[in-house]
Amino acid sequence: MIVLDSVSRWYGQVIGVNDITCEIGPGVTALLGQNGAGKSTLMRLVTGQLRPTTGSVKVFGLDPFANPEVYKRIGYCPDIDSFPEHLSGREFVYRMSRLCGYQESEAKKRSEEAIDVVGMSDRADKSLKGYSKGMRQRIKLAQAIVHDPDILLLDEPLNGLDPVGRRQFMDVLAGLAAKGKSVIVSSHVLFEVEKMTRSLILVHRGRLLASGDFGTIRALIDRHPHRIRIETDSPRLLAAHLMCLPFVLSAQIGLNEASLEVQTREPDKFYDELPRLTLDEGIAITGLESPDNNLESVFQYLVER
Amino acid sequence: MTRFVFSTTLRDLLRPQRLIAWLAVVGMVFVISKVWAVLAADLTGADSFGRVYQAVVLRVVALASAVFATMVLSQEVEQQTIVYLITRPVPRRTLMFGRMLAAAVVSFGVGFLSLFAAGFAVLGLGFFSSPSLIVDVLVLAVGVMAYIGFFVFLSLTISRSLIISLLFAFGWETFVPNMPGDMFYVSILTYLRSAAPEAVMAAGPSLGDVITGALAPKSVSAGLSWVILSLLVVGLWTLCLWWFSRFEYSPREEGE
Amino acid sequence: MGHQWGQRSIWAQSAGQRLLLQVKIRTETPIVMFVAEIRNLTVRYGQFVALSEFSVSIPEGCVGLLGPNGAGKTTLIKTLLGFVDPSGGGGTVLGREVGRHDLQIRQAVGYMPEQDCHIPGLTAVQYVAYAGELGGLPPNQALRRAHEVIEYCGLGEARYRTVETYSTGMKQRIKLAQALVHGPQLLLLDEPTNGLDPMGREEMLALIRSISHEKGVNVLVSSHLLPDIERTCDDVIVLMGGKLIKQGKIADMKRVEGHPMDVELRLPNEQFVAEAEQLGLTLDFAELLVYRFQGTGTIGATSALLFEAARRSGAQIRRLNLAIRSLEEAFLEAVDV
Amino acid sequence: MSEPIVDLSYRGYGGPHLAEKRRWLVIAKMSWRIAFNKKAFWVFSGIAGWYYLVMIAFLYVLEQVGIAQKAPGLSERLFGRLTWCDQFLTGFNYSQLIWLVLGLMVGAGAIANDNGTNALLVYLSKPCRKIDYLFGKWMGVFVPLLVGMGVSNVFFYLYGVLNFREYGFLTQDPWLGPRLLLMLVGAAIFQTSLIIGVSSLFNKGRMAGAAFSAAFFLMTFFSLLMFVAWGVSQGGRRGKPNLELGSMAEKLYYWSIDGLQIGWAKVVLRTDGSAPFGADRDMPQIHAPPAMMVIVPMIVLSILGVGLAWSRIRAVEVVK
Repeated sequence: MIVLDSVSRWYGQVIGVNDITCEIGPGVTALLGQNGAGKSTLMRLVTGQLRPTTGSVKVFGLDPFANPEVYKRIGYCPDIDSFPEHLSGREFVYRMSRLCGYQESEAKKRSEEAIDVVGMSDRADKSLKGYSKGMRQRIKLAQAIVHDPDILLLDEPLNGLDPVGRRQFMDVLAGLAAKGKSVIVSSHVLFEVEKMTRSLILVHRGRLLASGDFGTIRALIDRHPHRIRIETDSPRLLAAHLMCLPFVLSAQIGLNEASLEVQTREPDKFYDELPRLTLDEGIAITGLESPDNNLESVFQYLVER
Repeated sequence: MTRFVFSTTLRDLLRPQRLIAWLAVVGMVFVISKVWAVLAADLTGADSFGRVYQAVVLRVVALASAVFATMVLSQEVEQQTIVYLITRPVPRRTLMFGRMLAAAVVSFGVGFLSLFAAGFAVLGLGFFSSPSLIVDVLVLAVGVMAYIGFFVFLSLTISRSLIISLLFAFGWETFVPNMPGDMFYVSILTYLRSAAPEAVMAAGPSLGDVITGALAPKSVSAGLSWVILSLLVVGLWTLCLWWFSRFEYSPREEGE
Repeated sequence: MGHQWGQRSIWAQSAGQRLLLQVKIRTETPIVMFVAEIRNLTVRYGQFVALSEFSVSIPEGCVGLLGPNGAGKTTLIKTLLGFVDPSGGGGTVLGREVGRHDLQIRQAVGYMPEQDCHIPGLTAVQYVAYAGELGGLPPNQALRRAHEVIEYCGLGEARYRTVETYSTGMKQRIKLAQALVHGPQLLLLDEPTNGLDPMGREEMLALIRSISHEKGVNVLVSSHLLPDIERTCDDVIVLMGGKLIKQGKIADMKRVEGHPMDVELRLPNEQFVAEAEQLGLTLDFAELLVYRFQGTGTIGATSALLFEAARRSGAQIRRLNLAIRSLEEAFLEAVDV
Repeated sequence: MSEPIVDLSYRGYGGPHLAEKRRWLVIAKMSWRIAFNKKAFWVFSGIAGWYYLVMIAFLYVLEQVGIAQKAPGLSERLFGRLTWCDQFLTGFNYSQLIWLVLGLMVGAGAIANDNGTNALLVYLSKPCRKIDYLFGKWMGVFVPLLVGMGVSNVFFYLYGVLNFREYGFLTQDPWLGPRLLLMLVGAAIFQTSLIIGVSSLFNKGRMAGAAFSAAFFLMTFFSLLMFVAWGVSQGGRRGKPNLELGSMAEKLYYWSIDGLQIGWAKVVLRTDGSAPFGADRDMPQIHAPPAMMVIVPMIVLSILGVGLAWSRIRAVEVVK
């Protein structure tokens, strides 16, 4: 759906995005990066608000800059917080759907639907000036999905939503992705992104750092071998056994003498060994987890270089 | 689609507190014309109305055009709500044309009201029967279109262009028509004044003349100024439409 | 453009004084078991009732404040700050009566608001020192304290830049600095990790943790990001529709009755479930790759059985731990969604 | 006595706390510090006295010429015709514009910039009440404005006391000093309240400054128009003065910010003013307005300005 071919973009001498080549297909993709790493620039390039200085951006095969054909199938939820304050939420979404080319009745129906999906139907008539951060965010999401787009670009979509709202909206996104739409979420809240998707695009200081499935990326980070923590009542005995396995690099006894942290390059072989150890050698293992097998640690390992 | 853009922008521009502000301006026009009529009692009714028309009504039209021109685009860009407009499946030409038209109509409304206020203050009821009324209104309309075209173009190219537009409307348009030599060709007011039917009596250079910019009685022939004005309007409007489609108007975060 | 304060060197003059101060033990603030006690408080904005007959006693240490939008969290924070004179009931904050000693309350409380706010046109040091003077510090102490707090909040190298040039992350830290400068006993943080990138989030959480533990500062954190609360707070207060619906230690909330075990496999494997059930384990529920089994014996016995089932079915166990409810599940259950 | 490695993590503040009174002084002192550190502030307060400088130079040259040509009568004849309070009045009139710039530089952003960056939340979350904030900001603008106005006047007054005593500087009107002070304080209070009122309406100092100067110039334009009308009504070329128009124009002349201030100065100095540099004594001047016609609107507008600022300072409880 979206193809970026060695795209770069500068604002004067400030680096926006530097030579990024990637492809984004259907399903939920997470766009991650620190503040000012180029996430918003990438979003604006794909939504056709900016022209790339070099390279080309193709959405559905077309150049998205100011191109109504592309905008018919793109929904964009910006990260800015400003609205036409004098309008009410309902009026704003209605006006946005009319601008999408729908006639009076069709636009009314669609905007009601969108407002209902984001759970604002009872509060949509108040003027936007008095809205709380969460309500403004819901209205922004409503205007992004009002014309049922095939691509949905969301910048910090869950910002300001309370846990109930977050859970509801994640289900909505999952539903859209299931229908084959392409949803791109740019967010800083990694443990939420982790629940939504496994495929990510990581941008750092304008460069593309990683893209693809988060599991495979984790495996490739050889600088940080897999850390696995095992809770057992006899850590030293277990450590002795593990050390003679070829693929175990190091073992560290936990401070409370009840846990053991092991580093290994081939996690698969290691996990297959465990049943044999605990059953045949009789070492009780009461807990097993990999502390750095989450998006936050992957993000930290990749960015800290 | 243009009709929808036009009507929504019109509704935005005619919000209550803005209306009150502009009605106050029209009231001031009435007061100033009244004072003018009392002060310059020696001039005949038509002449003093001619002066007031050039000095006050055309200035108010320029002021209204400058203010509403910024609301066409630069206010949206400054408040970052432009992102909702440019990511809609609406060609940018239509978006711009609808919004400029709405701004022009509102400015013309203000100009029209102040024309009537001034005429009523100076000529009393006789004003409605004066022959040149229709031509005055036409000059007003073309003047608004020209000013809106020019000020919107300024707002497209320069950020925070309101101050520069006002400087043009009050500074440039006051001094350039008075300058010796051919500078007066470069100001919209010259063409508006020469298109207007009121003959400018070459009275002695009193303070009033300086203010109304009627010092240099040189003027362009009425026909030529109509041609130039319409060229200006068409030229500036197409330039604005092309410019808005061509360049980027996405809000810049301070972080990037 | 260094700060233009009085030119005499601050450090030398007050160095001696500082040592003296530390020895002087502050006795005038009452020793208080609860940081704040609110007794059936009603607060009304016009006809909208934000809090009705609301009572809570906020324990010491780091407390999380949870609740959906419009639950009255912000109103409670404002009451603690003495901004609101209640239409019914009352309460004490740090031993001072709400509604009567508002100024004394604000002297002992630091507030980090959710919205962006700073005093324009000042460098970071000037701004924090000014906030200190507003908080009741004498001028020479305010500047010394400002440097110290800015250093602590990690803005050491950007202390002479004006706040307008700060990024979102740095703006959050300077907000924390201005709340800490006058040495409050109670720190109110409203969405402290809002808009921070992962690095910034991690550092902010570490800052909150180190302030709230054994430093004599009680912290009340109101946030929508429950994992953040989980990492920093020990107690939690849950509000809904202006009412207190749950309060207690986070550890208690996360415990699941009985002690079922969660198992995550590398690939879905039906045979593993069959084998486990055959060995006497009951399957509570299964979600994607995670299965929750309820065993009869000790934890050790249950996990041994699980490994046995894995060996028989050739499945690979990737994660095995005592089932705990995340705070989010506990919260969603409390507000019964 | 303390551990070898100092624990640099957070520690509480052990120092003394001041009582929760007089927070407005903290706010005012900050505003003064910002205002007085601006070089432009001192430049403008110097320029505001340009009339006095020209006056001093003129009189100095005259004296030297008188001495050089040993025609002692020359300077006595001219000095004799000078009424000193008129010179202060003229100086006051001519520096109105520069004081506007001074006032906006110090005060336009006082509350406007705070509104823009939501600073009220910081102020009010400290033990500082709304009245402290408003009074602090008001004093923060009033004192620098008064100093800005006073610098040139005090300088000329002292110069006069030193050099022009024999020309009746002190004897002509013994109360000249206190009157000057009253004139400056009154004008400063009036202008500060207006600026604070306008500043609280906007979110950016620049916008507040632009709005205030727009209103100021519109009214000055109106006063100029009235001045012209008054001139015409004196029957310039055609001889017959139109008295009815003249009195109306005279009254309307004071209907602007600087008109009110000039009226206030005339009322306090009890003079109608005279042509600058003591030339052409019998040229008619606009008569001083009746005291109430100036004092009442000034008081009303000041209260209006401060009241507007007070209503615009939202109580934090309302902040959603």
